[in-house]
Amino acid sequence: MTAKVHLDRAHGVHLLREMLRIRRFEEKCAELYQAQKIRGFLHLYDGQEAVAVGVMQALGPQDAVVGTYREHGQAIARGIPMGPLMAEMFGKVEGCCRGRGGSMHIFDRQRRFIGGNAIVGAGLPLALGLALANRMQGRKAMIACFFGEGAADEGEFHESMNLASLWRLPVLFVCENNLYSMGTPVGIAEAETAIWQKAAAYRMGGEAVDGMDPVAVEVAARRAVERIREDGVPWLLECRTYRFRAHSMFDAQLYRTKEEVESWRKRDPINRLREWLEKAGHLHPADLERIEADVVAEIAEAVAFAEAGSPEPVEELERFVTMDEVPQ
Amino acid sequence: MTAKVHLDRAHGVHLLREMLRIRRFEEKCAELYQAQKIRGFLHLYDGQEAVAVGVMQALGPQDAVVGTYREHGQAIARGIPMGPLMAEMFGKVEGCCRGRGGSMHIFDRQRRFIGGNAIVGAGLPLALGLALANRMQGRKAMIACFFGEGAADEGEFHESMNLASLWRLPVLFVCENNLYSMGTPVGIAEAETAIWQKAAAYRMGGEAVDGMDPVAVEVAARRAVERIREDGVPWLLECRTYRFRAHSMFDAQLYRTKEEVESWRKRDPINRLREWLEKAGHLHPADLERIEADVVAEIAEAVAFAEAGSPEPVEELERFVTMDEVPQ
Amino acid sequence: MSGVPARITYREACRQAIRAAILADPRVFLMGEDVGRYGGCYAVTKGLLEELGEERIRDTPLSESAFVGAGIGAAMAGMRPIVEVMTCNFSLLALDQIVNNAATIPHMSGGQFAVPLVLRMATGAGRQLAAQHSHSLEGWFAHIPGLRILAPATVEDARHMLAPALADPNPVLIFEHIMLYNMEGELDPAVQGVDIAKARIRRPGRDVTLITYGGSLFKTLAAADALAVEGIQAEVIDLRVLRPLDTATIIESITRTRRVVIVDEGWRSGSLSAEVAMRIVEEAFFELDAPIRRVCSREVPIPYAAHLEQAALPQAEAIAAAARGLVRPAR
Amino acid sequence: MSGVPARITYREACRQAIRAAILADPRVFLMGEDVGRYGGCYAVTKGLLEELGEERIRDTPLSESAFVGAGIGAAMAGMRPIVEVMTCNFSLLALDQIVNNAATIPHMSGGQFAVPLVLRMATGAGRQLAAQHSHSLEGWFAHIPGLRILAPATVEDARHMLAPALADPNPVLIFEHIMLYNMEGELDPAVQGVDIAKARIRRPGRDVTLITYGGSLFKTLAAADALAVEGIQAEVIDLRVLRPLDTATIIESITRTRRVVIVDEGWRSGSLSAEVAMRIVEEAFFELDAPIRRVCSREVPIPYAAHLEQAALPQAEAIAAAARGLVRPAR
Ligand SMILES: Cc1ncc(C[n+]2csc(CCOP(=O)(O)OP(=O)(O)O)c2C)c(N)n1
Ligand SMILES: Cc1ncc(C[n+]2csc(CCOP(=O)(O)OP(=O)(O)O)c2C)c(N)n1
Ligand SMILES: [Mg+2]
Ligand SMILES: [Mg+2]
Repeated sequence: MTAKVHLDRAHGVHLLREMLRIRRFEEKCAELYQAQKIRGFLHLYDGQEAVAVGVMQALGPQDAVVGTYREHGQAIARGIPMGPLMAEMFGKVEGCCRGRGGSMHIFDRQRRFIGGNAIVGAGLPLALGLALANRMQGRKAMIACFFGEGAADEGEFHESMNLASLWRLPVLFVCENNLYSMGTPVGIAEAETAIWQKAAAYRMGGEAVDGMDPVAVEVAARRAVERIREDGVPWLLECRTYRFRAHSMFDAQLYRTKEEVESWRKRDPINRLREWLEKAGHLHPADLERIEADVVAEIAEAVAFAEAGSPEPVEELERFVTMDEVPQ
Repeated sequence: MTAKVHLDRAHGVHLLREMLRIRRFEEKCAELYQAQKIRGFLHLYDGQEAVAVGVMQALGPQDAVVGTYREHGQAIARGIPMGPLMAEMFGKVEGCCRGRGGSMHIFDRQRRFIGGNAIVGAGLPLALGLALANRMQGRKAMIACFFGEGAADEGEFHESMNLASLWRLPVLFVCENNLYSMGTPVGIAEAETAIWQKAAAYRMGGEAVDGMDPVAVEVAARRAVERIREDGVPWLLECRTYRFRAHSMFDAQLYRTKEEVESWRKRDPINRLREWLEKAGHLHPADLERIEADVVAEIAEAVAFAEAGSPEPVEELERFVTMDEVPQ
Repeated sequence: MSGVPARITYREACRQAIRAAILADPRVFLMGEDVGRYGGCYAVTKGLLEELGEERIRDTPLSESAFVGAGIGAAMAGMRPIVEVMTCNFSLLALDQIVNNAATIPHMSGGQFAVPLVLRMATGAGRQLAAQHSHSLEGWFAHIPGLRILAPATVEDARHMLAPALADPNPVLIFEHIMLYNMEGELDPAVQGVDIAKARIRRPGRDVTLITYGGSLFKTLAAADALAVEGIQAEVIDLRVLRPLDTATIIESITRTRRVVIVDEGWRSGSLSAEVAMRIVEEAFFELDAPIRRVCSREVPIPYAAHLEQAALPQAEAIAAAARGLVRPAR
Repeated sequence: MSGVPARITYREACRQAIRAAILADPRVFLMGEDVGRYGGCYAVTKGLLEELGEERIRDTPLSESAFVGAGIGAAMAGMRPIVEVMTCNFSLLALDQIVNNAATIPHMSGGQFAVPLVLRMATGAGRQLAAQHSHSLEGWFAHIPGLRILAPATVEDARHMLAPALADPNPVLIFEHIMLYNMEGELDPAVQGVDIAKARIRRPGRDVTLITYGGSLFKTLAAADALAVEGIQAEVIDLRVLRPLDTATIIESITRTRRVVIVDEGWRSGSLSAEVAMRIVEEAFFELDAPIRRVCSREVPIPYAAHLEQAALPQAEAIAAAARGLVRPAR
């Protein structure tokens, strides 16, 4: 663990609990996918929990988050309640998007979670605009914009990094480098595989951090956010991480070995933090049991909420294709 | 002048003549535009001649060139005869593209001049494919791909640089940095204004060169081409240059001062090379007169050719919308 | 504002509209390529940077996808951006943002977010700008649910469509035809606004309905003049709004004239003209006394040479001939 | 090759087509996102990298514009690339290259260059992939001059359309509907090729013509089955080629049945169905005994929830109802 931060018991346990909430939630999602309660594309965050949990510690409620299609972790860490999240994946009207978006399109206006976006890279320009609006309206808030290392191949990455730096937009770009875009290793897709180094081409600051360590991520994110709030300039934070599971539920994982996955599992952010807390005397078996039980209960409640939900009436299919007014 | 190259009389005079051919040709174009013989958008190369002329010295007939919409200079330096070029701008069927493309769309299959492209940045992906085809078909040729510094803002620049480096495609990327994209100064459009430095983000080599000096450009281009031919990897050459005239014929040039233009005119590549040749005793007044007379005659012939040309029959309007066969 | 009708250009009308919108609402700003220092590709925004400053008039890099996407984001966060994509030819580079973000987010988010964005762009051919700079894509964009598509053809619409477009909670695309910028027209100071919902009958008639929009309006009116000389009274409808289509105005006219020609600068196959025709077939088939005719662009990349370019575009003569063929069939 | 018809999936037919094309011609190669190591987003190209190697099966970065443009360049320089854009939803990022380069260069260069490129992409909805992953853009692309647009609906077309597409000197876009990949069908070894010019009558009938293509073919055939039970003999036309449209086959059918329903998964307004209808109106207006009907997608971003998604798409019942309404009108 990073030495720099004073990791007290409460905070350490909080981080662990947050990661566990994501992990267990998604385990349940995978189960429910097999049971065909959840359909469509489902991209699990399994292994990457430290990134979302670490980054979110640095944000305030006034800030906003732009997510990817692998965003359950981002959404839960941001505080979106599991009930509406699960109901969304069940396609129920009680879902946070009325069941219209599903797993890839989580939006939560209240918590300033501006999507879930299923087009790789397409969230970056949105983040610019959100940040610009903050600046023009005199709000001191900033935007955390998540994307995979695959998104760095896209032209929109380049255009967005340049514009953000040029216009000094308060955006924290969080690249979750999990080494693969679907089945393509980063070295097959990018000439420069150290994503954070691309920041220099835009005179932007950036750094890479161990994305399997929530404390390291938190420290780096806090440092970046401080800088962004002070100087009003963007920052690129590359979090080196790994997804333990398949890209989506339709992936035979022909492109990597079981050994590779196993070796990364040894760095499981949850286990590492748990062990550290245990060693430091911050976590006793009973604590962990209680946390696990809480999480199981929370998820059970979310599933029950989703199950009890109802389908949106078909008559409402065309509602919101165009809006009658701008929601405030 | 750069000391590195042995600039003998013949070569020096050749460079001068090539630049003069471009300069005088375009002066005539401007005149013919006023006379409404040429219409549409007309982007003059005035001031940038050293770039095209310098780069072309390094290419062989087996190589190919991808141009911009400011490509008269690139086309003439590549050896496209002035007659069909002028006829193209007159909209005559004797034009190199039957009068269909006009100033912005010069193509010449025989000389491997693969367009004239009026979408900023859109030529870069084409260059990748041309280079890939060469490699896959075992041809040792390379591609010189021209673009303005404004094109470096576009996502296609990023995607193309990455792919070229990743796949080791033999492309010489020639950025003509003339400090403006239309009326937008480079510092208003790019966070990093040293374009060549962006190459590092793709683990590609690159350098900047004085684009007002044909010899410096030639030396740099030769060096780059040698490297590309040997290692089969791309290279980014930024040529720092300036356009003396307006962006197009519809530009009041509100965005820069007369003084700025004047100060750059002092670095006119033609004058500088002429003075150097004169000082070195390589060029006598009579020589220059003869060259100028030759050029005037060549242009007069081109104009006469264009004037004498005929419009493409309207019945042929739909010819080549789809091709009946692949030209060999 | 004086009470005397002013004679101004379409360009000036666009400029006044932008200026007024920015002065009226602190949430409104303009961004796009060369809208500031250069004064706008077609000189529409000349002087606005000097008057309104860099915060409200923003020159962007050549990054169509990023600044259109930024406009969407800013709109979601409470601003009212006017984003200029210099010409519709370059909008292809921003299409993902327009189709996959602007047009889907309100519905997909279950109504949590609106995208009150205005996208302006020049469209059309006629200046010998050749294949890559002469597209007419407004009809194509009209296929996308969630967007409103406007085609101001008159100085009045150029002046007044922007305000209701900005007031619309949805993304609105405004297509300005490049051949109209220099056109002069009267601006009646009594008219303080226009709707962005309805088509307008620009010339009444009883023998045949000519339906068009944007740059083709004046060619169509010229055709109607020519037809009048021959004793054929053509009614001319200016669609104005290409999505959602004002089918009612069309059908009402057709039930009177029973004959219709649709004029559209888009390439014939799959152009908006087909949709207009199909609406008529669906809703007023038995009112028709003759097949529907259309006059569109030829299906070619628009060539540079003037005579070929003109041959590729709809012309008044062809419009008149099509109408004549319906009213006085040869057989 | 045995003489016995093989029963294979549409996916396998696509795979065989690609494999055969690459083995047959050294100029052919495949590139796209995850076509190699991953085996293709819909598993179409599984095993091809191992068999054919990295030169011929190229995994690309997520750079749609660059690798589609590279395909265009390679085609101009003598190769015959098959470029896979994983799904048509992402083709919006490459649209500039397709429309402004691939579709214009042959004409604009005065015939100096051809672009013998094949672009494959998945299309359509039905798998609950929500708004950004459920577009049907084939009809939209059919607006662009210079392109040929194919929509293989059968295993035979999936297997055999690729070869003539590669032999075509022009850019050909092939749209494979995501709901078809798992479908099984007979592949008759006696059939060694298909044309990419003509529509096909998949079921003859005399009372009404149902026109469709791609993923909607089987819904339409199901509707025809249902109608047959009621004594209505519907003829079903599979367009197969969306550009250029085979109008002759359509008109010939209509002159016999005098009634027509068009089924199209595109959003209703401005969908290909409108163009097909307009062709009929232009060429066979007086042959029609009833208005033309169409069954299209509802004009909404396709929602995730299964019941809403299905409500948004054309269904066999609605198709049958539309046909019934024409043959046995209520009035
Ligand atoms: C523009 C675009 N191209 C392709 C896809 C298909 N696709 C979905 S996820 C994905 C991989 C993205 O990789 P990365 O950005 O590294 O994110 P990760 O999945 O690793 O979290 C691809 C290619 C897409 N959704 N959007
Ligand atoms: C994609 C695109 N956006 C905008 C334009 C309009 N435009 C034409 S030239 C130009 C400036 C390009 O600047 P640069 O690349 O530096 O080339 P230069 O004109 O200086 O030679 C612009 C914005 C275009 N042609 N294509
Ligand atoms: Mg990844
Ligand atoms: Mg420039």
